[in-house]
Amino acid sequence: MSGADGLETAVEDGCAIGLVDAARDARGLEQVRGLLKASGLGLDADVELFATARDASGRLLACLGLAGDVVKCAASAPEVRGEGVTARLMQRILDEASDRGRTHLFAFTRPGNRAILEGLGFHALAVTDDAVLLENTPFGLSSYVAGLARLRRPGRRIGGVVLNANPFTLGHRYLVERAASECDALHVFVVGEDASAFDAATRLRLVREGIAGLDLGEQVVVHPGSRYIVSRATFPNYFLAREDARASAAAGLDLQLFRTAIAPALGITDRFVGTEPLSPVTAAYNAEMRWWLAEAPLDAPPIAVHEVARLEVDGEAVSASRVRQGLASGDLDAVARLVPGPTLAHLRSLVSPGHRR
Amino acid sequence: MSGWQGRVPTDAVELAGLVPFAGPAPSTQADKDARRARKVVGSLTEAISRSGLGDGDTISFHHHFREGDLLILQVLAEVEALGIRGLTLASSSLNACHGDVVGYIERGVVSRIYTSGMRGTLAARISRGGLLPHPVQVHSHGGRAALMASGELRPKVAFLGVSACDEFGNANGTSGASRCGSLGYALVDAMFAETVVLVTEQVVAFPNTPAVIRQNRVDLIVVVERVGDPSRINVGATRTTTNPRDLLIARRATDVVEHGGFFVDGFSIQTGSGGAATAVTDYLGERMERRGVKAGWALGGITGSMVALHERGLVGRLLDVQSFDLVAASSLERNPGHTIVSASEYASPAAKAACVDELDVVILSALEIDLDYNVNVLTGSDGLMMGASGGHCDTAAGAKLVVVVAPLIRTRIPTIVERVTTLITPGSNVDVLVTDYGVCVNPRRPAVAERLAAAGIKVTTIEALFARALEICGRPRAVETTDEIVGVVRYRDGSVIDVVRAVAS
Amino acid sequence: MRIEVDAVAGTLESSDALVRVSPAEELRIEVTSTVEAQFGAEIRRTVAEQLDRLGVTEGLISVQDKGALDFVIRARVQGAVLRGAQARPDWRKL
Amino acid sequence: MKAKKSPAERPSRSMLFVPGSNAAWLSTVQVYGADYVMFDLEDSVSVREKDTARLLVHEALKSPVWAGVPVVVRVNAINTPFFRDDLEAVVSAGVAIVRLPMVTDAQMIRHLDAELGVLEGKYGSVPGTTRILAAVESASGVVNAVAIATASPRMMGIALAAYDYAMDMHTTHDAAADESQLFFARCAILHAARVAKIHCYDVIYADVNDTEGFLREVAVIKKLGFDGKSLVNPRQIEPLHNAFAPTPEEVERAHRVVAAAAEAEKVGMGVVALDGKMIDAPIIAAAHRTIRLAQVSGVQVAGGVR
Repeated sequence: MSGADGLETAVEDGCAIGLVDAARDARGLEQVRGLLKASGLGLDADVELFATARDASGRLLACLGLAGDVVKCAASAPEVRGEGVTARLMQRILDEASDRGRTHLFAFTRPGNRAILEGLGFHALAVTDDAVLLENTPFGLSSYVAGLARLRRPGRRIGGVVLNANPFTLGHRYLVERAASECDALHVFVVGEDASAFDAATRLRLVREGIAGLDLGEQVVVHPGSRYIVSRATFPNYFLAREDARASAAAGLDLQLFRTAIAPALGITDRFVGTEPLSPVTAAYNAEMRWWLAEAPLDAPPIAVHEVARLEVDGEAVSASRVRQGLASGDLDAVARLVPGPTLAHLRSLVSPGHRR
Repeated sequence: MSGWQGRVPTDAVELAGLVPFAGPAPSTQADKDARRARKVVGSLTEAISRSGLGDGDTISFHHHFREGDLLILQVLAEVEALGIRGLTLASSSLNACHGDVVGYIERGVVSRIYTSGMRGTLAARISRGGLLPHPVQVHSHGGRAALMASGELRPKVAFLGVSACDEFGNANGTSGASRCGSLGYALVDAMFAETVVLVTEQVVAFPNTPAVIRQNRVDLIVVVERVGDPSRINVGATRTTTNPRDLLIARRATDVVEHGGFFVDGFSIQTGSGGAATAVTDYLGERMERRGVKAGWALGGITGSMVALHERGLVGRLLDVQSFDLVAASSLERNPGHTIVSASEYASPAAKAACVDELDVVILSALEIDLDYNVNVLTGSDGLMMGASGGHCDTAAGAKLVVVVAPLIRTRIPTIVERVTTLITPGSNVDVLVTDYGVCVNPRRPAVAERLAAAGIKVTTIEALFARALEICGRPRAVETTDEIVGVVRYRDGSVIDVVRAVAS
Repeated sequence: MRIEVDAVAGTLESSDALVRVSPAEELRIEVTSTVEAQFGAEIRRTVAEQLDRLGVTEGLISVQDKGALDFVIRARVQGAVLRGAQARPDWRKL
Repeated sequence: MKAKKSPAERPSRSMLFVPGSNAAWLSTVQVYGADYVMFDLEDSVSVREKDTARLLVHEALKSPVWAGVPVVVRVNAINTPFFRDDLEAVVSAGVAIVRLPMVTDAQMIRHLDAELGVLEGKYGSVPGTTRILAAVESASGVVNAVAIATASPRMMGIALAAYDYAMDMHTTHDAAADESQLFFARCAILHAARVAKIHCYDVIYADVNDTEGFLREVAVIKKLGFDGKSLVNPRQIEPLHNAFAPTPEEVERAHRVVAAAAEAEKVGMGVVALDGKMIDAPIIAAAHRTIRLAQVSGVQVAGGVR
């Protein structure tokens, strides 16, 4: 028997669960924007779909968004507060996510919703005044941290650096060199999100090859990126095209995770970051880093923060965006002075794959 | 000499010990503002100061607004601001909306509580222990009136929230914007409190008749913006149900009422609160029409569905101690057959006469019931307080047929247990248990069992239902408690029938 | 039976349970339940026994129970494990 | 092995559909007093849940919650990839009745019959005790109804399913509208059921809130002689059972017929007479059916239910 045979799965609280595809349902998306606005929330551009609850007349009562593997943008009209509707919205989101091959999910919401989400199988990772980050497994962070601990290096002073390295430049190498020189060992994390010009695997390879040239050997460990460090879950603003000078980078969750989970696993005592002339979001990130890593009263040892002055070439700070601009304008000679060998070789392969000029 | 002097032979022996007339007292009534200012004060703070409330005193409230109450927290804020501490809070009941009372306990403003029940964060926090210096005294509605009559519970100040009253203090709960209907519980406070403060949203012209709380009991009147949100009166306990399980239970309970032996012209009934209990009222109307039987009167928490039966001429009188929804509240105003009874007249064992003693049939719910038919409506099987004694033990003591309705299982938690976590109503008062898995009759009432069997109603035993529940759910672990007593359950005669111990975290 | 991939079975609705499994070198079981006080121990016993019958000795097993009866918990553990191991059920041994 | 009552003894007015993927319904629905509960693995279960629903139904059948309650499981159609696994899941759990959808001819029943025999052997069920309920949903199914109904000793019932039948007949099925387009199909499967002496179940009535429409349809199928109807919500059980309950007068008369027959047998009279009219075997059989129906419907007869 095919087709709807009218089997009615009783909807106790009277509202029907539906879906709004952000890319194709403009009208539905507008309704969601209105509901979010009524709860004082914005509609993040990266949300692919919304699970929605509507009453018999079709009026939107509640919504829950999915952006990649992050559940966010939750809002509900006052009369449907409570776990009943949220459970069914979350169930629909879990189904849609598993259809897209994603079972390990994060949730990013206001601290007030923490209890409801913990009732839906989520576990809190970090909390700030205006946001809480959770994941839908009790083992996610603990397994990742256990894996990191196996790469622990001995030493009193252990450094940490997080690079997007898009691509890896002489500036990054200088930062790594300076950091390594001040520590017994250095852990370099390469951002894992594939949201940059160069994909994560390429960026990781160029960082490894670039650092190999410094023959620091076992003293430097290069880690691939993860969901727990500068990812769409822990630091969404970094990936949203919001380059306006934000008052705060809202990086509290990411930095809190670094200090309370990642650093203790590797014994990291110091964090190194380049001063940031160009990107306001990263500059705001550095400012918050001092508060969350060194000063904030958390039950994890504080981490010293060192801002290393940018390497300069031709009187100008070396930065990945400068390299990308040079690449875009085809000026490989200018680029060659800014990047180490392996990166240059990769860039050349991009510009004229067949024949070398 | 002016007209009245020189008439009284002061030395006459017949007048020994009497005081001669010394002229008319100066009238305070002449000045309209003075007359108005006699009782009406400008703020809650002023009312509290003028009431003479001091450390260690008792303040009392009514819970007619249920989840919509806004008064208790307003008063506690002012009391704290005045630095008064160590109070006994005696509200007729406490609800989930009173979660912030926890803070007032922690800061020493409240150190003792008398209530009929509690739920939500306040109840959970108290159930975990280590908060209150004295255990909560949990009484029934009738029991509260008896405690006041005995003097154990004698509020220094009663703060009674009403939607409107006149400047003498006449209030009725059916006038003004935030109508809550009956004021049955408030009447007891107005009767026994040393000082009665009416907290109203509106002062209307004198006389505000019909007056339920009357001018002679009111000392002070203060106007505030809001005392309660009537739209939240029927949140939770009394929503009529469409859940097929509750409808199945309600239909079976109606069969029991019809064939239990008391379904005769003029019978009296109380259907209580809870999804299945209110649905019984609707089914009962059909049976009464089909069998041509009319009820003489209905008692208790009155619901819209009971008002409907009254208006269809199927129920003669409605005696209302508490209106469970706004339909009942407005019916009080327009139906002369629908009148208010005080909590004392409703169910107090100390009253000269209590309606429950005249009651034929009562439908009650249960969180737990054990193999001796003892009922618990206060604590969940996880040990947390989440209900209320209410009129349960009062009506069970008085009524001739006591029918408890409950689902056998609530998401894997069996309602039938070997021994109730907390005893509210003794099994000897309970006659029939109706569940979605079957009906069973207390062995002490063979006559009822025979009547049901004769009417073709399948009757099983509570042990069989208990076994079926365990077969389906598995055996739940008993709640682990510490030695700390956090609650004392007072039976309706004031005696201690059980204690509630803190839940081991 | 070895868990090869992350897998989920069940729902968050009342009277159901959501079970999630992931591959790992050791066996860790984590249960949260709305009826923890009354049935927490029994649920853990059911989960452990069901994993044993399925021959699962390694994996990260998390159960989010919403008052599900025993047979539901069994079925949801089986569902997650079989999906995680990408295997077919042996109806005799479940 | 659970003793399986023969269909004749069980009242079979209501068959309540329950989605096999809904844990809450599978945990609670046995209280509503439907004559049969049908766990569905077919249309109410999404493709994503086919494997987990199968496991849920298997464990439900083995659990004490459903011990002793007659359960039907609707498996997926023969030509689907789910059929074999569904069958094995339920036979290994001791299911009483398998409902097969999309049946078009007797060959499908013989194929299912053989498969059940193999599985009963493999899992130690008493051979032949797993019964079959065939759902007919197409023109060919309706036309082959008698062959289908008599295709196996396992057959206990035949049912009509409206939506797919209507589509196959290039018409639509609107529950509330007049039912003439189903008339032929209903009569066809009804006759097949009577020929095969098995039960006959009518289509579902999808709009749970439309009680009048439901009762109108129930009156039609009762008049035609159907034994029962598939239901989609517990709220439909009682109206259906009330509609099928015999009136007190019918029950009264049935008792007198049975008494007269017993009396005649005692004195060895071949012909039974009541109020001057001859009473033959079908009338006596009908009287027994009425009495059995009265007992389960709780119909009051003077002096209580006998």
